[in-house]
Amino acid sequence: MSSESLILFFIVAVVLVGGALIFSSLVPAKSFNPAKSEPYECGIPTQGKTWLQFNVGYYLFAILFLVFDVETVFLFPWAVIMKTVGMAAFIEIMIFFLILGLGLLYAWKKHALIWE
Amino acid sequence: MKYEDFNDNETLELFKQTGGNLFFTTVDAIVNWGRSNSVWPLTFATACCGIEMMAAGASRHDFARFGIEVYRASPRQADVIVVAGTIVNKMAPVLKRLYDQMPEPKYVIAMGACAISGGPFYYNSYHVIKGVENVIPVDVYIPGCPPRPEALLYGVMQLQRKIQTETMRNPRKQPDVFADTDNK
Amino acid sequence: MTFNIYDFTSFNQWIDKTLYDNLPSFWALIIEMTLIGVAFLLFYAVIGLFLVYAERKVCAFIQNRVGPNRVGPYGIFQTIADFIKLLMKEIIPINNADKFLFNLAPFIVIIASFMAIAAIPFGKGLHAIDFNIGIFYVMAVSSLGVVGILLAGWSSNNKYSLIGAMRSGAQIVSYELSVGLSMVTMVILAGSMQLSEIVEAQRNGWFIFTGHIPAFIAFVIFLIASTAETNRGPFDLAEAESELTAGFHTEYSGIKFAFFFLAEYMNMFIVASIAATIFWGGWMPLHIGGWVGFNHAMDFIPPFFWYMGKTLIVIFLMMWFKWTFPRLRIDQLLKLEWKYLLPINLFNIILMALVVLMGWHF
Amino acid sequence: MEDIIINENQIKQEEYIVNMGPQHPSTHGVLRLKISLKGETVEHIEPHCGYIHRGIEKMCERLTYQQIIHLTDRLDYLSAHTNNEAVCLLVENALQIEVPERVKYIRTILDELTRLASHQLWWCAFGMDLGALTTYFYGLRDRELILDIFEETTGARLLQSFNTPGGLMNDIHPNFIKKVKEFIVHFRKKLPEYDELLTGNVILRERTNDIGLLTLEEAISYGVTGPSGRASGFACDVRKHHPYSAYDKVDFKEILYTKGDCFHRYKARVEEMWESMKIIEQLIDNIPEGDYAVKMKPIIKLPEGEYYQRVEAARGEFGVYVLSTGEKYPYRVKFRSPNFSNLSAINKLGAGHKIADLVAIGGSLDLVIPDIDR
Amino acid sequence: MNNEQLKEKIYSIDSTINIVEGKQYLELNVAPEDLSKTALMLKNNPDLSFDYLICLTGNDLPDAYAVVYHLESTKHNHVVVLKVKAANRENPTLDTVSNIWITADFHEREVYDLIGITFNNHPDMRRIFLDEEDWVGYPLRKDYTDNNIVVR
Amino acid sequence: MSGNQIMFVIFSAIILIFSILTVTSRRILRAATFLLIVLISTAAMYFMLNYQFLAAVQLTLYAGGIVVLIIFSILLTSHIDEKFETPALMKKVYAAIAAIMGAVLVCTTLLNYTFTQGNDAAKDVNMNLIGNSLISWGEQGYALPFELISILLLAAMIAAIVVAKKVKTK
Amino acid sequence: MNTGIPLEYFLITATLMFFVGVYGFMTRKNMITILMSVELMLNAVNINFLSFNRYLFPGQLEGHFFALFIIAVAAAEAAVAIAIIINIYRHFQSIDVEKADEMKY
Amino acid sequence: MNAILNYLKELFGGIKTLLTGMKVTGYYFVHPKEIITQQYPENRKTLKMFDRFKGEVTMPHDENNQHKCTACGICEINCPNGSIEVISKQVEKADGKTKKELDVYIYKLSMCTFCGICIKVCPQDAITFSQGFEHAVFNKEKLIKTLNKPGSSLKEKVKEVKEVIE
Ligand code: SF4
Ligand code: SF4
Ligand code: SF4
Repeated sequence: MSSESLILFFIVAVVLVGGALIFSSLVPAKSFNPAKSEPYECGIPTQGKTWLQFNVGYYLFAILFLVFDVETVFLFPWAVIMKTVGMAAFIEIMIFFLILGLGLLYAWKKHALIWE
Repeated sequence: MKYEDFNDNETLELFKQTGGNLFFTTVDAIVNWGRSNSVWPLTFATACCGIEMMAAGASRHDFARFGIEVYRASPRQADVIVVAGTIVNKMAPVLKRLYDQMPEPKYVIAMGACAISGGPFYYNSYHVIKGVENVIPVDVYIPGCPPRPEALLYGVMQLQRKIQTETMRNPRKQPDVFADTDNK
Repeated sequence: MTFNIYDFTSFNQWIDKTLYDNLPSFWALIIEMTLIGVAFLLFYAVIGLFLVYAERKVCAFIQNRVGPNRVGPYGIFQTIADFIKLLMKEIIPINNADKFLFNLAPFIVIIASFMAIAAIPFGKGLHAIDFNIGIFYVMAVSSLGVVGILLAGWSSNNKYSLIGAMRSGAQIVSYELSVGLSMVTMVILAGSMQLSEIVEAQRNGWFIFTGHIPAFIAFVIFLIASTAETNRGPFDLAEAESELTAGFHTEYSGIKFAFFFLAEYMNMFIVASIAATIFWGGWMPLHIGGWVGFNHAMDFIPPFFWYMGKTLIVIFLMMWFKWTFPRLRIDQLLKLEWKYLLPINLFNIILMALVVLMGWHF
Repeated sequence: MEDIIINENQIKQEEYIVNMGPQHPSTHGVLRLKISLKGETVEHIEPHCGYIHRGIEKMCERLTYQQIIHLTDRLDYLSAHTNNEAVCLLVENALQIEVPERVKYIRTILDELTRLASHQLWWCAFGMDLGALTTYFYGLRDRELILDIFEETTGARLLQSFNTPGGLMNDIHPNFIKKVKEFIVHFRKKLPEYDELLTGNVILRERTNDIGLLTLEEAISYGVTGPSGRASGFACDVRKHHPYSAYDKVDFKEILYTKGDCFHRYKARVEEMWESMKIIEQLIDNIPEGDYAVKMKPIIKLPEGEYYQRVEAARGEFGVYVLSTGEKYPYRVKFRSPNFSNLSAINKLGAGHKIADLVAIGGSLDLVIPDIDR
Repeated sequence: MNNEQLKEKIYSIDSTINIVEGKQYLELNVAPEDLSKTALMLKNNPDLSFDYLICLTGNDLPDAYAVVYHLESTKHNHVVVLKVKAANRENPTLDTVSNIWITADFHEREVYDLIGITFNNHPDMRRIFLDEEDWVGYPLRKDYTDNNIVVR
Repeated sequence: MSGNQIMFVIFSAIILIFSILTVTSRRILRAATFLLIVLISTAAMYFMLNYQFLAAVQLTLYAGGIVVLIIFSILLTSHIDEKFETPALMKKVYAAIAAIMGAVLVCTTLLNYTFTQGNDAAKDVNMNLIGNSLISWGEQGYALPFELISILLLAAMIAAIVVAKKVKTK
Repeated sequence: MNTGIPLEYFLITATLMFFVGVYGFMTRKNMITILMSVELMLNAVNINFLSFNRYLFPGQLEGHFFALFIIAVAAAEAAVAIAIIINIYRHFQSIDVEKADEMKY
Repeated sequence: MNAILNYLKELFGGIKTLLTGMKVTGYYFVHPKEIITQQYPENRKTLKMFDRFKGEVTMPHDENNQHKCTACGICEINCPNGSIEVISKQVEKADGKTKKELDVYIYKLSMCTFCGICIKVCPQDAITFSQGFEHAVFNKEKLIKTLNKPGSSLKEKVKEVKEVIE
């Protein structure tokens, strides 16, 4: 009962959460006025586009995250067998880390790790 | 607090009649219980009264006992707008807009002389709104300059009483007087 | 073993068996999972509401006040009132917002947290699904929540939302790494990713004790990183009230907002349970070597309470953080992650590997 | 090589404008800051005031001097007592009335209590701006004690209107001295807690160090006074340089820092709380006996001419300018509000920082908006 | 420096300035066209160095619109009052001093807003309190009328 | 139909429908969201094939990593009001023909070919097995690619940083 | 576990998915959407690998590992691709492939 | 090496300051007796305002329903924001003289700023501050109060005293 059950679990969640959403979009009282659906900006009509100007920081971190995420994924199986395999696993992971550490070091030196 | 201990019960009775509690049901009772015990205020304060509102939220008086401590900065999630302070001509459209952007059911508490009538700025002032009910409909008036925190709590209890006279689908009968606002 | 009385495996098997005997397997499964799903959802809601209440009380006590006390005894029905109110609140449609995504976002957030809870062992045999990749599954599923936040921020067509979403996006993904890596550290020690096995492996001592230094470092990192990952103060930049009003959920009203609200608390619950499970032995009672009587006494406390107790302690820690510290700025936040936590974490993994290799752990 | 020349200036960059305020938790009222952003960096801040412009100066032209008092309360409501003392001093100086020593002492004590209360509130708000929500409760908790003292003597918690030309509305309450002493003892224990909770905190330091720098020259030129100015080294304490009431009789230190960043502005205020307590301690035991007011004519008319009176309010130099034509109403009243000048520096302070820093800067300036807008 | 010495000092620099001994401070009356020059002198002369503009007030006097500057020297701790009357009653203008004391930037905007004196060369001459688009008139002028005002 | 089959049908339907939506949606963020749904369903497929580790990897890396990155870049580069114009009809037709032709071709080939079901004992793909394979050399060992991945990641990281930081030196 | 579903079903789903990706690759103009189409194709391939592995060589893990590495490589590829796309965007304020032809760097 | 040392020093120094902060909040968490909350509606019985508390302006009446106000209007003139309206009437006295007497004393609670000037200037001490603060209402009209009770009259004694002085 693992895979299918998970999926069923998911469906139940979707149905119940959706039910609550539909209920509350139908039942409660409503009113309408022109200002209501406009975006909120401290009570002042919004000026210009709702669009963040380009900001390097955000996506650079996202990229770094992705890279390290891959690493984490590969570490998990290794971690499981580390205890049983011992030395060989340790050495391999040291190599792995060494290479990635280089990357981190590079990023550090390039100031990619600080926010612009 | 007992019913008799409150003032202005006459108006409350009036609400009970006009507020449509003809179809007052258990569901309504539950919903009103929920609504009246969870009035989240909008973070909105313009002047001195705001300080007393802050004091009401602080440890000594502790707004939170009523379940009202959740000050929401966004009108989308607020239930009550406590107009704490003077509203001037330039601010009125902003206030109106904030009020408009709140979801139903929404309530307004006019806190302090300024919000009720312009208070100290009623005469001779060229830029002060003479009472917020010219801008948005008000549910409860709390006089004082500034009202003590307890007075605010009392006002909130009055509001709770008012909420309990409402029906679920039709929380507010908006009187026509309030319909047109001339931002004055 | 005294565990037997509190062993839910047999109970689960019993349900399993009755259902499978009487119905075709597929339907049995569906019914079983629906039951479990509904039960979990209820549990989810109750925990969520309870946590909101607990948070209010905790901060009230920290702040020399009493907190909600007028709705029900000690105000315990406060959050229920809140929930009813939010359910009965109007949902505001936003102009120019991408309606589909706008509605989808709370779904993603809440379902991600709901799916993660499925794998958490509340007691022996008391979990919906026991994967052999348990911990990794939790990490994988909870990493989806960030998508919901990003969508919410973008589709609201609001500047604050967008900035808030970007911030919390960058924050969550960054700290997810540290959460993952500190989990890796503990997996090394446990030799398994299955949550039930991890708990079982702590029968003779919780990992935080057996793994001493590296385990402790991992715990601290986990605590910090998971606080950040759940967007809680002092890392609540996304909804930093003083800057961005309400961050990515600025435009959400009524029940949709409640979903975000609930998901935040549930995420907190999930990370706290993971912390309790992998560091504090999950539902394992506290045993001290040699003290037989003491150990027996401990065994009599049901595992579920052990589990909940530990989780609540971790949650309390997180609340304590929130109500003590000022909020970090976004660059400090990222600096903390990338310059402190991540390198320390990598180093810690090697340390842990070394400890395991040399058999220095207990 | 010409096809390589692409610089970012050629690309038309749309200006990204975000409003902070008028309804915004961190502007402490209804200030509106229009912020041009580049990424998350603030390029330019344009403060928009007037969301609580009540025309008090105009109203004063139709009020007698006694009646003006209750409006000055409502300018900077956190230093209400100090503000209406300025008007009273102005009237007294103009009419060359010497108020009894007792009045001077009481006024000074109340001034300092006001300052303490105001700084406590600032501390809560500052902590809250930076996300340390608990400070809000601790600060207000201690402030309630001061408000109790106020209320017992003056009958109001916030806007006391206790000064009147020629003295005070009432004598101090018999409990006053005892309560003030108790408060000082209590607060001397609590103030170190503020430091432990916030001042020492590494996050706060990181967030405030080198943020919003203001040099001495700039501070003077912008007219940034009060603790904010003194954090830049601007010796602008009116109490010290142009003493009024009983300030010439007490010994206190003018807190001066040099760097002028948010942290020093923070420090200056916390230190000022200590100094205020010292001043109160020096005075509280020696309040001379005497009347609480001199007898004034029911209708006060100032001789023709111009008058200016400055006092040190909690946020800086508060001034009243009165142009009198000898009538019972002033011809023109102008309030020099400290916040107005302090606000003018906000673009200088905030440009080039992050939005989050702006909150810290705003908090460290301790703006009270109705005082700006009048 | 007390007022006497200060007076002499200023005379020694510029004898054309009309100095009046006021109620509290020395009052310097200058013609509008001399304003910038005098202000600059007051700021830059090392013996005067009035570097701190305490307060800038616009007045609607019966004969003219006037501006009063309260100046202090942080170095020498003396104060003078600078007074100038705008020449034109219909369309009063004055030179800005915001290039000398930056704080004048906001104060002058306030004066413009409420009294209606325009300052030449001011970097940003807009209303500061009242609504730029909607508001007509200058409320602090004595002849200002408005239907909203309830006179008592 | 057994539960498995139902589920398979559901998920393949979801995959196909949302893949089509992904490539035809005119709003870019919606396309990304549809892609996310496709990826999650794919993960579900993996679950059905009992490759749980891989399913979780799919969720973490694809759904939680790549899609997040894509969404980030969308947030940075496009505006909520933006909609793509529909591609030219001819282009669509050509592309559709090409795709359908390809699909038909491959499908017929697939259906005509009889796969010989492997009959060696199914291995339980548990974590120990994966871990061991990942660090062992030689037959059934993937230590080399494992290390190569680290180099690949290093290269990707450096490349990304170099590219991203380039404009700074204006 | 996988009783009842013939291998072909998986393969056909994967194939269709692949060609939907191809369609997207050909019609889309925005670089990010092109990248998304590529991801679709990679996913289809992964499904193939895994189902082959599961059905035809259940005793081995080649397919599994291949899929694993494909995902890893896809991640690296996406990272670099997005870095490039964003860089292009910063220079030209557009990420339209057709416009990119005119862009000189 | 130095860099690493600094790095560690920074790290642990930072952690220490954080712990100091947590100590403070933790202290209050485990000391519920520090709670200072006054539970307002529950403590209504015991809640007492300070005797100078300015709650609302009232006009005390004695047991004969008599007040001290002579309707001189000084308070009305002195109130800075016009919260008081004294309406007087001419009453024919027994001795044939007409005398000004208080008809209605209107007090607008909604506008009063509690400055206390009216009370200070009143030559008769006819008005005082009461301590009530529970004024919140649903209807604004309820905030405009008439202070003199119906049928009340001027306290004779005061009149006499005044006449003596004159
Ligand atoms: S009512 Fe009084 S205290 Fe309240 S805002 Fe107005 S003036 Fe200030
Ligand atoms: S209350 Fe006093 S001042 Fe007012 S009218 Fe009566 S007697 Fe005169
Ligand atoms: S207290 Fe002040 S405002 Fe109130 S009625 Fe008396 S004079 Fe008027």
